[in-house]
Parts: sequence; structure tokens; C-alpha cells
Amino acid sequence: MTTPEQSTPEPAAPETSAAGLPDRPKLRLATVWLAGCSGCHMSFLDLDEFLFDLAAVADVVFSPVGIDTKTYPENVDVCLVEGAVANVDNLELARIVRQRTRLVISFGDCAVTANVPGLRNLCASPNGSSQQAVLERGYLELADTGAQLPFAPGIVPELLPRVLPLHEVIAVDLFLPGCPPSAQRIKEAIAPLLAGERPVMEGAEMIRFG
Amino acid sequence: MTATSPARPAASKPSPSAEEIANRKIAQVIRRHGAQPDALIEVLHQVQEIHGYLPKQALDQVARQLRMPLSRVYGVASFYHLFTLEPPTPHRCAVCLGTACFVKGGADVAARLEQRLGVKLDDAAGNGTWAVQHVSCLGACGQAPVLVVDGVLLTKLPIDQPEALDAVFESAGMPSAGAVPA
Amino acid sequence: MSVITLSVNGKDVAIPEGGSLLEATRAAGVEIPLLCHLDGLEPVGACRLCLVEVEGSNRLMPACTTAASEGMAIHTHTHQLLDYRRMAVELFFAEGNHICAFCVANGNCELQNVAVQVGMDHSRFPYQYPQRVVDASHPLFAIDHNRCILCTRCVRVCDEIEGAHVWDVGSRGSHCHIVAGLDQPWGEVDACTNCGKCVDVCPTGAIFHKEDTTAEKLRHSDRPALLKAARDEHVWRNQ
Amino acid sequence: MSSSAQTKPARQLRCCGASGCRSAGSEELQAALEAARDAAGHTAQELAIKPVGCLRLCGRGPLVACDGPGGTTLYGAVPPTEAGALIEATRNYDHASDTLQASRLDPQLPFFALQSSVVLEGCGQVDPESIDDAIAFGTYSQLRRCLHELTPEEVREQVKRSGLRGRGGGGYPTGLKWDTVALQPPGPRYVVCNADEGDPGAFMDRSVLESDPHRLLEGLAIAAYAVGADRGYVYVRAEYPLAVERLRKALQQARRAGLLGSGIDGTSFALTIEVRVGAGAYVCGEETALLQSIQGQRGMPRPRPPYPAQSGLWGAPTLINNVETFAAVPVILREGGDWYASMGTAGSKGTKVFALSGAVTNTGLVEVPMGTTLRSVVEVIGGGVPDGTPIKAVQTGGPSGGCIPAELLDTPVDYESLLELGSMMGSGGMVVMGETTSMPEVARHFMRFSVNESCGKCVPCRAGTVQLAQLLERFVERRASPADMAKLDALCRMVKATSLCGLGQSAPNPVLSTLRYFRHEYEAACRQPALCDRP
Repeated sequence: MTTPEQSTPEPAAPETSAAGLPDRPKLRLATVWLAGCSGCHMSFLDLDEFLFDLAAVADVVFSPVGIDTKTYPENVDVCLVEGAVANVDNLELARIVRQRTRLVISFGDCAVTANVPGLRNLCASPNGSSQQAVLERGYLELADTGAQLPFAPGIVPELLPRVLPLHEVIAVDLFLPGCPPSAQRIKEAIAPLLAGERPVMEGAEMIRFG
Repeated sequence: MTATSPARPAASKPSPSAEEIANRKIAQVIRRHGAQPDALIEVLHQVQEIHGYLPKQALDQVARQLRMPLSRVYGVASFYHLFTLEPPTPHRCAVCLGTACFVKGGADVAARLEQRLGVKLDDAAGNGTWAVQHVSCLGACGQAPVLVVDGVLLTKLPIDQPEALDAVFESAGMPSAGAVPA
Repeated sequence: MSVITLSVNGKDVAIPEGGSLLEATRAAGVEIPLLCHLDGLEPVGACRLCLVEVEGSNRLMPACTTAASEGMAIHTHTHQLLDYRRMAVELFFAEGNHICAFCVANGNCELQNVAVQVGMDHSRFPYQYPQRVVDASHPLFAIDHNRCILCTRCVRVCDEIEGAHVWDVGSRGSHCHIVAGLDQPWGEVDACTNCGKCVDVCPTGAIFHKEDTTAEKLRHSDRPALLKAARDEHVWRNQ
Repeated sequence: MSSSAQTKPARQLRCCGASGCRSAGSEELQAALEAARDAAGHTAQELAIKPVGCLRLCGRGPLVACDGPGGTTLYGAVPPTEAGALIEATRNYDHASDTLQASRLDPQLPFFALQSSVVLEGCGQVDPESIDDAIAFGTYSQLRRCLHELTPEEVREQVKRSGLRGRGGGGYPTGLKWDTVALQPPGPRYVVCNADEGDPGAFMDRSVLESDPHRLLEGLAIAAYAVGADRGYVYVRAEYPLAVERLRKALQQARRAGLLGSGIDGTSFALTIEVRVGAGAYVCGEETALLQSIQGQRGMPRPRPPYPAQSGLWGAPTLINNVETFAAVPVILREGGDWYASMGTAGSKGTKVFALSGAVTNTGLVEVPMGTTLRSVVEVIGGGVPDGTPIKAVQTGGPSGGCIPAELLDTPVDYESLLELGSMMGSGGMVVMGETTSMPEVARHFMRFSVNESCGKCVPCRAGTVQLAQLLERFVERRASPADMAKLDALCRMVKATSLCGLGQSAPNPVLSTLRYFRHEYEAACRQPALCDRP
């Protein structure tokens, strides 16, 4: 079965062909943090010296841990997306990432399976939505004082009815599971990409969940 | 034969309680089947006839007297759709959602019943008085769509004529929408 | 003892008559994923991961329950089988609530390992988030139904090896769940001997020792075979 | 076809008392007829009012057949108020009231004229609650003949010659199955009648059980003799209370008449038959699950081989056939295997009973030779869609079968042709669908059925059907994406290839067949590659 989500299998064969990429000196790399604990990003930082190697061949153009840019740029080559899609902001950013990125990597178990953020789907009401139930549980039932539902339109993003893994929202090109994926695993996945090759995602070292 | 109910009263005691009578009946049923484990389904049918459902203490009695593991008895009792482990509501409907009934609007019958009785399909608790469940096929396909209300088969339901359909429901004794369950 | 010969992925092997296709694959040194099967317990052919192609048959056969016969030619890793196995593992993940990150069996879980074995890096099928419960009423052990894959190893080991038959399967279809006694809290079931065999054989973190926390569960899935050999053949290898 | 010189009353009214007509008020009608007869001063000798089984045209119940000197007339949907008029009409049809005239059904209607009664020959003729009536009709004569004149091998030879194939769905050659059981090493054997007719849209077996139970018992007894069994079970679904009641009664009568029990008909042949009532589980129609259920267990199938013919009830060789298969046996022995084989097609011999329902004018039971085209069954016999609009598809084979589109209606009905079309014979339910029926909805309907009926043992069926039903939901609600289409295809193939039993293996068939013939309906429900907007 061809995986429908994997619409752009090779980084070298982009559909949104950014003209002249092969000549571009540096890979444009982004990392995005959706509904996750940032553990995957911490693990990314654990790459230690490899980060210097990375900096030599790639520009970090968007990242909560690497650059201050607040707007996701155009023509990104590779993006590591941490976290599940839990609210409207996550959803909007995921869609932008897909539009502006050639190779999207589902980065860590939350992005791949919805993982811990997805646990709120367990308190779904009969219509399948856990949006209200999770707010009531968190802000009313468990409140010690001043119980009230958050209400700040335009400031606090609205929750989606269900928390979804990234590939149920946008097409994903590579899955890098792990909670978090170890620095070694991240390195094994990224290094081939820098050389224009697709990493081999096989074996417990590369794809075991958890 | 170890068909001794723990609740069996001494002979001198006054009239036995309903529970004791039921226990004795179950013990009789089991004896009639020779206390053979392969008769479990037959026994459960008859226990359900006695109690209207399969209460846990009756399952316990069946398991002990058939000398079977409790979990196996529960496994069988919970496997089959016609066995019910909770006390049933006083009134029950079964909407047929077989293929012929499906083609002829069986799902609409179910939806109208849900609305009328304020219940959810296949929620055994219903509204406390009425519950609506689906059945896969009653083999009455020639008369589709069909419905069973308290054991009575109603056929050729006029799904295209809401008033006529309501009249059928009315005459089957179903309270109309918003009516407080008795 | 008479011997039969057959071929596994083109390699000829000889196994004792009456052996299963699984034994044949082992004789050929071929590893196929297994979840419900466990040596020492009656095979049930439920997880469908060990399905193999048999030349001359248009049906896939479970290696664990199918008797090998003379001259059979089987294939264990065709594209089709790899494809189906991966889908089956995705279905397992999607039907339960498997959050490896905080599971007692993380790093020592057969489901996790099988996912690696079939190359499953994500599930194409949406997770179902079924409502399931945790029963910690037993003094020593607990069962977390969220992690149960209904392999029925616990049911079988308790029935076949221990003889207590505490466990069985209740309900049906996607509502199936393992029950203790009359679907009672495990701790209230008198039949339980506290032997812990169900903990030993559980392939995931569903049944575990209470003192174990995340990633601390150890497996002893070889025990049923050892016990069975001791009982049936009076051979003790469990030193 | 009575072989006895029974003295028949000059006139008789046969009232259908099978479930369909019962629900339409046949009991009230019969009581009213008896009262009207008494009021008119006729005796039962002059005018018999006989309860019988299915008169076929179930959609027009309650049905009454009137046998008079001038032949037989059939009335449908007769209100009890017309009882007097009906009694009068038995003597002189010209006196029939307008209402009664309107209920008269023309026996020349293709619905009746094109049927061949073989399995159903006693349905509507005999009183299902009377063994005397059954015996007078010739029932049990073939059992007696077998016991006295034929060896088990000779019986099996006739069944093999007949080319009869299992009528429960798979179409396995019956004679071969009987041989397999008979030729197992010595030891106990069982015969089992599968009367767990669970396919929605199928009610053939129900009608036989309710209309002519002694024929089934005769067939079962002959089978037991032929394979050397001395114990048998009839496993009936609990949803058929009238069938259970009549079958139990028939068993009791047969025991009393010495046709079951020990030393049957003065021979050394002994046979005990028990009724086992199901408890609501479609999967118990699968033979290994059925055996589990007879043994008081959860109805969970197990992998085959070993087949039940080798290892069945309590590990003993067990012959399992369904009701229609056993009911065909007495006729085959009476008329000979070659006679039976002269009907039908090269690979599918004899006749087949179909239960016709859905969007069709004449709903009821239809028995036709194998090889009759679907068109003649649904359009000529069935009379097409009631409002005259075209037929869109015919569903055969229940949740294991498929939808055959109108343009293929000229296909002859036999095992192979239906399989080629991606459907199957199944037990014989035939549901006609008109133009308004949406095919993704049909597929979802069947998939929900499979979700509900999955036993839960193997993962493709337990979890795969749930995912399939959700995918189909997206098509029905028109929020599917092209990727969903690919997933649907792939998962259907996986569930079909890897499920443990027939239920799971065939659960994707309704999807696959509607995808094959009505793909445009799925495509129309697809949006462009999905962005998230699901609830």
C-alpha cells in the first residue's frame, strides 16, 4: 500500500519546486513546536557538537530554540514538526508548514500518534469532541479557587474537537517517532537529508515508539 | 449432584422469598440438563426467562452448579446479543435494520422512535421505561420495514406517512414526545 | 520419530511429523512476528501476524496453528504479507490506548517490538481512544485494559498451566475485554492463586507487578514452555 | 405429490400460518373462517380449514389457498371481515364480494407460474404441526426406504449423483462432505443442521422450518444413516421462535411415531436429535463457531483445517449442512440423483430457494432452477420496483455478498457466476434496490452489521471492520479524500485476506462490489486532499 500521507517521498523531487535549490549553499531548516512538551526540541539540542556541523550546512530559518523569527518563512527545505495538532493555531501553522516546506518530518511521538496530548480524546463526549470536557475538567472540576473557563477570543487559541497526529492534518514525508527521539536517532535521520539522501527508518534504534 | 443453593431455607421456615424460589427454579433447570456444561446456553435462556435478565448472583449459581469457571460463564453470557446482564426496561422495542428493512427505511423508523421516546438506539437503559434496540434481521423481510414492540411484530410500517406511523406507535402504547415516562 | 520435509522461502527443512509451520520457519532460521502465540500454550491463530503463503493454496495460513505436511512450500516475507502485517500492527495500535512513553513495559514490550519488526513508524488508521479501565484491586498485580491486545495468553496460561481459569474474554467484537470472574475486580476473585503467570506472559504492559513503574516490567514469556515440559515430559530446564 | 390414498375433503381452505402471514393477522383470519364455516352449517369434512406453511407471496399476507372442484384459487391480504364471503366463494366463486375479488391472486402470475417446487413442495401443502399430515404427504417414506433397501453407500451415491451443493453459502459439494465424514476412522459421529439463518434478507430456512419441519428431520435422519451418526443437533437462531416451537413439536411427534430414537422403523438404526437454540450471534452460522455454541461456549471460530468433517463436536467427525440442503435430500432419493442433476447448470444443480425482498413488487419465497437469470427472478417473478422505476442493483449473499448492478441482471444465478461478479450465492437472500438507494450507504450498512457481529477473536475483523465503517462514514457524509479511497481499497483487501473466518473474510465484499460497479458514487463523495475539518 502506498502511504497516502507520503506525497513527497524524496527531498530531491519537490512538487513546489524551489528554483535553483541544488545550487543553494545551505539547506533551509525549520523546527516547529505544536502541542508537545518541547522534549523533542530538548533532544534536538542534545545533538551537541553535531549542531556545529549542522550549522555549517544548514540555516535554521524558523525554530523556537534557534531563531527569533515569528513568521514561518517561504521555501523551507526540511521542517521537524514536534507535537500533536490540538488547537486552531496548531492547525493553521501545520498548514502553513506544509505549503512552504518541501520535506515535513513528523518529529516525536506526539506528532506521530498524538501521544500524551491525545489523551484528552479519552474524555470525548458522545459526539466525539473532547473540547468542552477537557476544559471543564481542567478549569472547573480540578480548580482549587476561582474556577472559570478561559475566555480570551483572539488570544487563547480555541481547542479543536479532537487532538490529531500531524499526518491526519497534512501530508507528512518522514516519521521520526520516539518520546523523545534520542539525539542519536535525530542525527541518523537528519544527516542523510543534508546529503540529499533519504534516511533508512528501520530497526529499534530508529523507529521504536516511546 | 451438588445443586444445593446456599440460600435454601430449612423446611420449617415460612414461605420462601422470591429470590429463594428463583434459585430453586434455576437449580431445577440445571438438574434437568444433567448439570452438563454444554447445556450452558440453554440454561442461561431459562435463567433469563425466570429473572428477565441474567443477574450476577444467578450466573454465580449456574457456574457453581455446572462446575464451570465464573469467567467462562460470564464470557458466554456477555457474548450473545440476546442475553442481557442488566434489568430490562418495562417496555422494549426492537427495530429491524436488516437489509430489506434498510432499503425500506428501517433507519428512519429507528430515528423517529428515538425522537418520540427520547432514547438512544441500543442504549439498554432507555428512558427508564422504554428502550429501543436494533436487531439485524427478523426474517420478516417480506413485510419490511418491521418493528417488535413488547414481543409483538408490527409490519409494513408506513414510513412515508408520519401521521399514520405515529398512529401505529400510539396504538402500540408508546407515549408521544415529551411525555414524562411513568 | 518420522520426519517431514518442506521448503520455507525456497530453503528445504526437515521437522518432526506433526509439527507446525511455525516450527518449520524456525528450522529454516526465519523469524516471523508473533503476538498471540506463545510456546507452551495452545495456539489460537488470532493475531494473524504469522500468516504465511502456501503454494497451491489461495488462502493465507497461520503458521502457529497449521500443521506442516510433506512437500509443502511456504513463503513468509512476500510483499503482500509484509503489507498485511504492517496493517495488522497499525490496527492493534489504533484499537487500544497505547502510550509507550509512560508504559510499564516501555522498551520491553512485544507489541512495540513487533511494530519495529514490521517497520511501522506511524498508523494510517485513526486511533480509536476506547473507554477502558485499570483494575488495581489485586494486592500484587494490576491490569490496565488500555494496553490489552486481546492475545488471550493470560486466559490460556491461567486455564492450561495454572488450572485456575480466572480469566476469560467478555463481550464481543470491538467491545471484547478480558474479564476476571464474573467481570469482577481481580482482587475479589477467589480462584486467583496469585501465581503471576499472567504477568509473565502478557506481551504488553497490560498485566504487571504493582511495584513496577515506567519501563520497569520484565518479561518471563519462556515460563509456560518450561512448566509444560516439566509437567508433561519431566524435563527441567528452568534452572 | 401425495403418495397415499388419503381422502381429501372436496373443498379446503389452506391458511398460511408462517411468521409473515401471522404478523399480518392469519390467526385471526383462520378463526374467523372457522366461525364462518360453522355459521354456514358446513362440517369440517365438507370444508376443511387447514393451517399450512408458507404460500410464498409473503408481502401479500395473510394468504389463503382455496382448493375446490374447479382447482385452486389464491387470496392475499384477506381481512377477517371477508371470512363469510370466502367460505361462500369456495362453493361458488361468482358469489365472491368485490373485496374478495380484489384479493384474488392470479395463479398464472409469473410469481407462481415460473416457480418449481422441489424443496418447498410441502410448504403450503402440509400442516406443519401434524406428522400424520406429513406422512400422508409422503414424508419419511424415503427414510424408511433408505433404512430397509439402501446401504449408506448407496444413499451417498445418490446424493453425489445429484450434484447437490451446500445451500448455506459456500456451495461445497454435499456428497463429498458426506463421504468425508463417513470415511473417517470408526467412532462416534454427529450430524448438525445449521438453522442459524442470519443473513439479513434471508428467510428461506425459516419458512422451511415453519412450514415443513418433518421434511428437514427426514433429510437429517437420512444423512445420519448415510454417514453413520447416531446423534444430531439442529441449531436454530432464537430470533425464530415459531420455527423453534414447530421444530420441537415435530421432533416430539417423530419420536412418538418411532421415526427417531432407537430401533427406527424396526431396524437397528438409532438416532437422537436435539434442538439447540442460539442466543443472537450471526457468527454462529460459521460452522466452527456453531459447533462451539452447541457445546455451550462463546461462538468463536477456530482456524480450519481440521475441518468439522474430520474433527467437530467433541472432536468427533461432524457433518454440518444447512436446512435447505437437508430438505432437498428426501426428494433426491425419491426421484433419483440424476433427476435432480437434470435441473440447473453444469456446476450448480437442482433448484434454489430465494427470499426476495426490498424494492420489489412481489416479496416472498421463490424456488427456481439454478441458472435462472437474475432478471427473471427480480423483474419477471418479482415484478420489479413497485413504482415502475428501474432497478439499480440486486444484493445477494447478505453481508458476505455484493451488489450486482442492473446491467448484469442477465447473469444466470449459480455459484460460479455470482462469485465472478464479486458477490456470492450466500444462503439465498435477494434484496432489490431502487434508484434512490445510495451505494456507499449500503456498504456502510453492511459494514456496521459486520462490526456488530464480529466475534472479536482476530484483529483484522475486530478492528479492521471498525476502521472500514468509519472510512465509509466519511464517504456517506461526503467528507472523504482521495487518500481515503486508497485506504479503503487496501484495508478491504487486508481484512479479506487475513481474517480468521468467513465472516471477516467476506465482510469487505459489499464494499468491494459497490466500489467495482458504483465507483462513481464514491468518487462523487470525495473532496480534494483533506485538510482538517473533522469533528
